[in-house]
Amino acid sequence: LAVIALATAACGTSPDAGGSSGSTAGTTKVDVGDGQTVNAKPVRNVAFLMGGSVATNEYAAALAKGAKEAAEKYGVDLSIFEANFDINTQYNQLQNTLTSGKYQAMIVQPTTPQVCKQVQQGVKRYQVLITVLGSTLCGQDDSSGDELASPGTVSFVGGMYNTPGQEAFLKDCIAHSPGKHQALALLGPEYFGTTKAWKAAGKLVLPDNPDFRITREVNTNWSTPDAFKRVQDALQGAPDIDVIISAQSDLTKGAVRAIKSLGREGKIRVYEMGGGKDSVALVQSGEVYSTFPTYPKSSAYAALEALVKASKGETVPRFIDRDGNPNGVLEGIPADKLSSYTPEW
Amino acid sequence: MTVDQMASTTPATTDSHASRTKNTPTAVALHILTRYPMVWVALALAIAARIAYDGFLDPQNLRNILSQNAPLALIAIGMTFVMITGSFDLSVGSIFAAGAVVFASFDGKLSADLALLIAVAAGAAAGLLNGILITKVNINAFVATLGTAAAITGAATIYSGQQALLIKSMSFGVVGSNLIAGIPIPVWIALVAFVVAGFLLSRTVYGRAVYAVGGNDEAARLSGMRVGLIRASTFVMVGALSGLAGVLLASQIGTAQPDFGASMALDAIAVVIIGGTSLLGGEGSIGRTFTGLLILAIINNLFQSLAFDPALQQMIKGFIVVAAVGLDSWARSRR
Amino acid sequence: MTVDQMASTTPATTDSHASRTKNTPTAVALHILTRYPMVWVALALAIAARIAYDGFLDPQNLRNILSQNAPLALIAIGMTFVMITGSFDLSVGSIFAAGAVVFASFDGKLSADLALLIAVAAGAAAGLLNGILITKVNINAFVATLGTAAAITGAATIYSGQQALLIKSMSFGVVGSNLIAGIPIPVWIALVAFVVAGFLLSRTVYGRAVYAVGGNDEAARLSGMRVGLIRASTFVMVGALSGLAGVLLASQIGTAQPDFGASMALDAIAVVIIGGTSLLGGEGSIGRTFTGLLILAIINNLFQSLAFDPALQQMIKGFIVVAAVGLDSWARSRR
Amino acid sequence: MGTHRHRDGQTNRTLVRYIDISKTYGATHALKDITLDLRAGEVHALVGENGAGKSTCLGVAAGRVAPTTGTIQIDGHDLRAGDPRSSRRAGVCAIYQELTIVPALSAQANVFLGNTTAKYGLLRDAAMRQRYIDLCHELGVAAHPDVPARHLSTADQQMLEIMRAVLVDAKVLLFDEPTASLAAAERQALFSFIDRLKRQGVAIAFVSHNLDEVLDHSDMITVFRNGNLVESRPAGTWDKGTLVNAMLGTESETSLERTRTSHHVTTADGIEPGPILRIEQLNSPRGLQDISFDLRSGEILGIAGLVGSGRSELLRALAGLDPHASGTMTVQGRTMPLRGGVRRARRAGIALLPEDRKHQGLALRMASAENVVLGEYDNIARLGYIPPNALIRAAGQAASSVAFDTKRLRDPAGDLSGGNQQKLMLARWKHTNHPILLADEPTRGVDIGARRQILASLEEIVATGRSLILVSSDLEEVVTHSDRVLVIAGGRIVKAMDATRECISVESILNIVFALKETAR
Ligand SMILES: Nc1ncnc2c1ncn2[C@@H]1O[C@H](COP(=O)(O)OP(=O)(O)OP(=O)(O)O)[C@@H](O)[C@H]1O
Ligand SMILES: Nc1ncnc2c1ncn2[C@@H]1O[C@H](COP(=O)(O)OP(=O)(O)OP(=O)(O)O)[C@@H](O)[C@H]1O
Ligand SMILES: [Mg+2]
Ligand SMILES: [Mg+2]
Repeated sequence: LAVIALATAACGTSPDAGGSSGSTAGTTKVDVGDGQTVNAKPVRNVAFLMGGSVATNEYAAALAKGAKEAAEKYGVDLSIFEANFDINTQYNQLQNTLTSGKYQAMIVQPTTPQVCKQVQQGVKRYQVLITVLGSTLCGQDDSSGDELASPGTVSFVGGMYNTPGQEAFLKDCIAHSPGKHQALALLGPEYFGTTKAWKAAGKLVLPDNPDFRITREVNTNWSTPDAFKRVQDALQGAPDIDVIISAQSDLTKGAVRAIKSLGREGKIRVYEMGGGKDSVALVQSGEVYSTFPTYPKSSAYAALEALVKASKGETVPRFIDRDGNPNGVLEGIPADKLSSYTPEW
Repeated sequence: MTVDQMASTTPATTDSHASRTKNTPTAVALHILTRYPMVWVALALAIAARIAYDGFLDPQNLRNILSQNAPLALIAIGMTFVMITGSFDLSVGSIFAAGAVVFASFDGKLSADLALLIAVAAGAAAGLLNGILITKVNINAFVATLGTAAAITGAATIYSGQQALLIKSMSFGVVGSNLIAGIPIPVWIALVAFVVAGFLLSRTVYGRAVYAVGGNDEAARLSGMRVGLIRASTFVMVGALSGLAGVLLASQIGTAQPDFGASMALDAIAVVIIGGTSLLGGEGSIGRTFTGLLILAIINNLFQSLAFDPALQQMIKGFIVVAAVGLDSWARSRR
Repeated sequence: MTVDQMASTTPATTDSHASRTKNTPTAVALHILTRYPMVWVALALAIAARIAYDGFLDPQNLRNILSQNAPLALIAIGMTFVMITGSFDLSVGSIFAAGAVVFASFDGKLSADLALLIAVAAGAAAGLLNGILITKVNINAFVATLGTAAAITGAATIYSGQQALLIKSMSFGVVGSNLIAGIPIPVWIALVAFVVAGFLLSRTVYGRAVYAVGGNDEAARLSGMRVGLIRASTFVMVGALSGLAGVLLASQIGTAQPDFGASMALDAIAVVIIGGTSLLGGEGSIGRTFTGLLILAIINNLFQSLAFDPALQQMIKGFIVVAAVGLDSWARSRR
Repeated sequence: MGTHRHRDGQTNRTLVRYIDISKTYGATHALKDITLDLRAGEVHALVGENGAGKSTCLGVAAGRVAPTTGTIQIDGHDLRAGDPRSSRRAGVCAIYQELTIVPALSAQANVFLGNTTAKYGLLRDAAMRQRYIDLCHELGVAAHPDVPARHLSTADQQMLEIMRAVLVDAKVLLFDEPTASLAAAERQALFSFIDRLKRQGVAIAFVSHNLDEVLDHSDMITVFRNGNLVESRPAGTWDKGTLVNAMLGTESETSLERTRTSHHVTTADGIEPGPILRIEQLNSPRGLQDISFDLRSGEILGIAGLVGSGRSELLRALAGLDPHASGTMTVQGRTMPLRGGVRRARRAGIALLPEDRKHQGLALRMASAENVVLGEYDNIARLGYIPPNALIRAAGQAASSVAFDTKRLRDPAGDLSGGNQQKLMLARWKHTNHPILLADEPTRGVDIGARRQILASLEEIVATGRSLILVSSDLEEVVTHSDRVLVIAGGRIVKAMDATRECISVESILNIVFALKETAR
């Protein structure tokens, strides 16, 4: 069987030979940065390569929803591939979707920067349009502005999980915490773009705020139980901590419970980034002081919209800031602002 | 020589008969220490932890250690049974997460007790599936439980309606967080489970049968035991305990997701092996599992309480575990 | 009946001697199919995949399947040796990631060939550590390799300076991506490894010793074999192959991180077991591992190419694997 | 065979010299200050009770056992202790009491284990096959080279081990109870083979509990007792009586004698009750054909036959272990199909003592006491609860009734000498209360004193009204202890003999089976 497979694989035409060489009729030249262009075909099928999984993650579910709405509006077919945070899975999905030739455009939400090279090569070879969502493609989460968009891609949709957003988040936390504080930062794994963006933001903000000290950085695997245990132990080991800054809602849930289990309710102020309905509930109950909103639905919508527009020759911004939500606020939502806030997820 | 005389001779080789020789507390303690080097290791680690970290013996810290590890304890207890029959179960992490999801899904719909029972029953059912696949369909335990793990996680995900389930009602938080006599309920549950399981293994016909099946299943079959049934029952047990562990966690942290238990299976097996129960079956005990759990729990607590570079943490943890087990194997070879 | 007659009668029962009775190609094919039900399963899956997904037999898709699975193939080949000696290795994922990191770290500093060699040597060294812990210090393979896995990942993380390493120079991308005769180099490497390993196992003194050690290590020791050395050598082999696999992946995808191989160990063991090599040792073959790999590869490709609800995907994958192995065990019991 | 042995043919040269060898396992002295020579061209027999230290003594030379103190010299050079590889290199080859077969490997691969014919590391299969077939002819073995060893009978596996030893061009050959699972024909082949090696100047040591064999085939006999070397003298100076006395340290009977008178239970009016077990038309694809017989209560029914005649298969079928068997059995008036499964047979009152203690009988890593009560907890438990000490007490009672040293009840069964392991199996049987017992080779590997004890305890058991089917390769045992004997060949009953009506002798049985073999030719 494998012999057959191999033989056919070997004899098959090289993909470079087929299809999209030259500027044939019906294609549009699209600028993808760094002086490169793509001969874009009219977009009929879009693949959305999602880093997480819709199934276990409401944020991802909101992403899917946004992308579906845009797909309906622009009359394109959308297929969603979920990597479930597994690096290899996303790599393989990318390879399979690229080589299948079925998709003229893709939204990529990288799990980590490791699909960078593959996307850039894929663009050259298959002349597909790509927008990147959330985390940057080539690991430049700690930069800002148009630099967030990698060469080869149409645009980058995000902001909240990159340095600009993290910077705003941290500043907001500090602004609401007058006086001297020792804070614990609850983060994802060391490698994640968000974590790196957070650290970059810290370097920008913290030196100007000597009273606000981050005394603990706790890395987790993004899961609630992990956050629960680690925060419990960390608070035990460092009893002076009075602020927790959580990078994500699943982590917040664990942190809140850990505080409760130690009987420290009310003594530790929790800030978080997320802004989903679970977060709103936690703010409402007073367990979390404020939640910094993110806009998964808008961002996926904007990502797909950018692809369609670019393929029609319209110019789209390289960096679509604030997750593509035009009203995206860069401040946390404490309890008193909840009435005017509608969560996207 | 009479049997009564016998009962007071040379140290025993089976656990169940150990420490019966002289019954003064010091003699028993000494006996345990020389026979079970891992008890030494646990003790040494505790002392090291106390030196490195002032708050280690703080009642609150001890309470944290115990309650954080209660779910793992339950699963490791079940795993001890499975491993004594010479098998193992990689699906416990999935069952654990599924148990949490099932429990949380009834929040506001049923009473917490009923939800707990349903979650435990779901875990037992998953265990039964494993047991049937392994003993009736004769599928290798590794593949069978890896396969059911995937299937169970998938099912739990679909069941959860694709979202993290939040527990809102107070009553659903009781079993995970409330204290009885100053000790969290999960810790009580784990302690009761240790005692019951220890009794079951060493003092009942069922326990002996578990050892016999693991010691030589052909011999057990020839002497008329229902080898399949016994082995399957251990899977049901670990399934039910994993479901219960999931309930405790969900209640503790107030939320449930189908991807909770990723490393649970390997952790549980590691706990059992570090304690000194072998993968070959026919030997082991609940006391050993308890020791193994202590060792891992102390290391984790120490590292997480001190702000320790996670990479270095991981490295050192690996070394400690290997060194501890190496010491155990050395001590055994000297006996 | 005399032995001469005997030698030319009924089909043989051991693998290594199978298919020697009649040597016409069709007879051999038939023989393989009846004796190895997993080959049927792989075939059936391929047909199902073709029906469900038009592009399945597309040359480019086939090339994807092969090159995506080349690293896993290398590790599974090494794991086959380890498992035939009756052991297993949970640290291959960590070694794999460490190999990738080591390779990538020399980007722009050394030649790609040298970097590859260093990464493979690092893998072999890690394997040697496992081998020594298991055969000399006598630590149970589960704990030893789980411990070294943690230690290796920690060390690789520190070595990598806590960041993903990007490969920039073209030369470091060659071994992962270039084609020879239309087939990616990793696929060639995996094929060569399959052939060499198959030959080593079935036709050499070393291979026979591997089987003997796994079949009955006491017997092997008493007949003068260096049981420890042989078992340790299989760990070195799987270590080196895992390092190489890491190099291929890093070169393929252009980046390396110490947390790459999380599920690699379980996947590799699953591949070997699905193929029909047992965890008990003494049996198995490289051909089986190849079949097991095909089965998993086809399922994964199908699911990754169709935009399929991952929860359902996971469930179905679990069921297929369990059903396939169930079929295998049923077919064996009928023989 | 002899062509590739390059030896100076010089005899009486000392090849193996034990110098003050001692071996202790914890508190057990397996060997105490043994000084012993094994000489070229000499067959040296080691005899002694179970646990006397014979296997340990051979193990020291083979490198399996590292002596606690003392040195051992091979051909004048000190041997590296406890390293089988060095021993092999020095020309010592051993066949161990517990078989060292690799079950998953083919018969041929097992024979060439650790000694493959190869060139540049590549196996030379054709050469090995030829050599294997030659050896099979020579030793009268009929095992297909490709069949996995686990499918072979114990006897065939034993022969594979012997072939393995033959293959090595050894200077010293050590056989630990090589004949325990062999029948007359194979024993004969083995001894003529040993004879030939002896003439070629090989030093041979063997352990056997069969004293006739020892007296017939050895040049020197050394007696062990409790780890001590009692006496070492030329074979001619021993006779059975002196040997037994030296072994046991007391005066004792030397041969089995028929002590049984019929034990059939008769009712007051002299009418025999119906059979306790009736087998009708037992057939099995495993090779049993048309087997029908009755077993009466209080009776010992012996089954005699050659190796491979189907005796073990018959017992396994009766115990419910043959899922393909057809036919019916009637136990105490209740009729049931023969393939009802073990549990059904057990409930009906049938218990099996399997022949392969290592794989079917004992959990070697578990304590001896656990092994005695394995699977039989009813009489020590109350509502599933086992009170402290109940287990060890019950095990102790059963074990002492088969002369098992109760001090060792807490040791893992795997640490016991072969004979003592066999006693454990018997103890389990004492511990249970099944009316019908099937004993497959109950005295294999048991010393002469213990054998008598075991056989006596079997008689005691039937005296209480239980019944026994006895399978033994030792025809003498069958003849002296059975009330009736069924002779089996090729899976059929070829003759039923009744000790109360005729005189059964070993010769008469052998005549039947060999006559049958002739006509079959
Ligand atoms: N690995 C071991 N651990 C502990 N004790 C052992 C071990 N091996 C042997 N012994 C003990 O050493 C003594 C001598 O055993 P050995 O096997 O040499 O006896 P043997 O004369 O061969 O008896 P048999 O006729 O029953 O085979 C016995 O008491 C036995 O239980
Ligand atoms: N598991 C098995 N698989 C294949 N063949 C077997 C198996 N068990 C027994 N046999 C074969 O069945 C035949 C009858 O064997 P059985 O064990 O009943 O003989 P026996 O008279 O008891 O001789 P022994 O002295 O070897 O026990 C033998 O030829 C044996 O090789
Ligand atoms: Mg012996
Ligand atoms: Mg037999």
